[in-house]
Amino acid sequence: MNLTNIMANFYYVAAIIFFLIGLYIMLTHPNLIKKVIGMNIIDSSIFLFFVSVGYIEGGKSPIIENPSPLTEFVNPLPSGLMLTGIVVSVSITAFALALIIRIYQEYGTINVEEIVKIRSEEE
Amino acid sequence: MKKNIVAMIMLLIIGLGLMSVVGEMPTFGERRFFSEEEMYDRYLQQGPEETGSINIVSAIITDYRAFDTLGETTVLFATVAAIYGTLLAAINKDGDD
Amino acid sequence: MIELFNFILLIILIIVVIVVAQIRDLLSAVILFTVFNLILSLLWQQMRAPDVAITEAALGAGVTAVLLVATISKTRRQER
Amino acid sequence: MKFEDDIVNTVTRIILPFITLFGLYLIIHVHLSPGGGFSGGTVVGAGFVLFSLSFGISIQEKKLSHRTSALLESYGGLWYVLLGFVALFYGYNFLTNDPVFGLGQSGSLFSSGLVILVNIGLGVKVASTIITLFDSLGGEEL
Repeated sequence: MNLTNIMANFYYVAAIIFFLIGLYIMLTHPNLIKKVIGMNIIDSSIFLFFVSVGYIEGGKSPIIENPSPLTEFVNPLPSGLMLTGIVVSVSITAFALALIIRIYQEYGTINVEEIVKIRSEEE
Repeated sequence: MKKNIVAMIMLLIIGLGLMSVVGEMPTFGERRFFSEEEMYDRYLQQGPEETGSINIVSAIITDYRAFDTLGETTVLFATVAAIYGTLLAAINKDGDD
Repeated sequence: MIELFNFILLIILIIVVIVVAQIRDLLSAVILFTVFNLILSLLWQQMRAPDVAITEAALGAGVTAVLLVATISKTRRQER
Repeated sequence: MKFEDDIVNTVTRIILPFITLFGLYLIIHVHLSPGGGFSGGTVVGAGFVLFSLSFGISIQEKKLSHRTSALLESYGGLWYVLLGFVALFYGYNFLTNDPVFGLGQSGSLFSSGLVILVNIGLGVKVASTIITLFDSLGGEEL
């Protein structure tokens, strides 16, 4: 493990920290809306990782006004892929929220532990 | 409280594994490793002639990978259909009772 | 200079995420999550990905926050 | 969901045309500047969400009914598939751009045939999706 390399790659380290905190929120909080927020933070960490992989030092954004071989551009492929990923993450969030509203209508709570207690009493 | 400590230890192990991967990765912003590849050169050199769009990102998502975007519109349609199914089923069930 | 600016933005992002993990009020958590997404879109403009920045500011910050607030208004506000 | 406040209503009335115009600009200028069908459609849909937040969903229903929104969403996806099938009639692969649609002068507004046509359909579809999501998740009757 190379320590100076880790210090130079602090974007990747920040992406890993976001991933771990999002996973911590999803694991420990019993509230369902908090779990959805944690899932969104994990998504954002993945986007941060991919976009920072595509960056090139001193590059311009990939809009080619005057074509010349001297100009450097950042890699446009991770940007396009993550543009797709953002829309899919919003779709997943909306469906999860619809399920949460349905659960609240059925059980009267959105706390996982209380839902487990109610279900065990029903049986 | 015990659950939090177990989760912390687990996340620490996962974090150490991921951090070792970062230690082996090439430096941020360096051109040589990630970007000197065929697709990068192809998109940036022949993109404006082949698609007529000088914005390469929109050229990628709606011309080179248009089939991908078609699948994504299907995802959006499926989301709306699933939300209608989830929430309207409750109304119909209440009406029956 | 730009590196220092990005580093400060990342530090702010980490602080905001930790506060989101600790706070008990769900509405405050949603608002802090919106702040997180807006600062993230600023970071992507710094990384020369303006398409992703516009999409994140509109979809991630705007629509997700509106949907979350709509859900909280139908359920319970405090996390218990 | 309704928020009765004079300041919010007045500011919404002033700012709403500009939001919609900016969204349409993002959709139309997809091949020249950052933006595209997803972000522009989202901005247009967010303008409608702002309208229904400040004036109420029932008034927004009069402007754009549920049925129209659902039809727009379905026809947005259908428009995409039909543009793909145009290339099949000329003997090329599905969703081919170059020989089927004219490319035009690179850098002008009327260029890049398939890209701008697809993005108009995408913008309509995404905008109606956002409106439908908000109406179904935040409506009073549900």
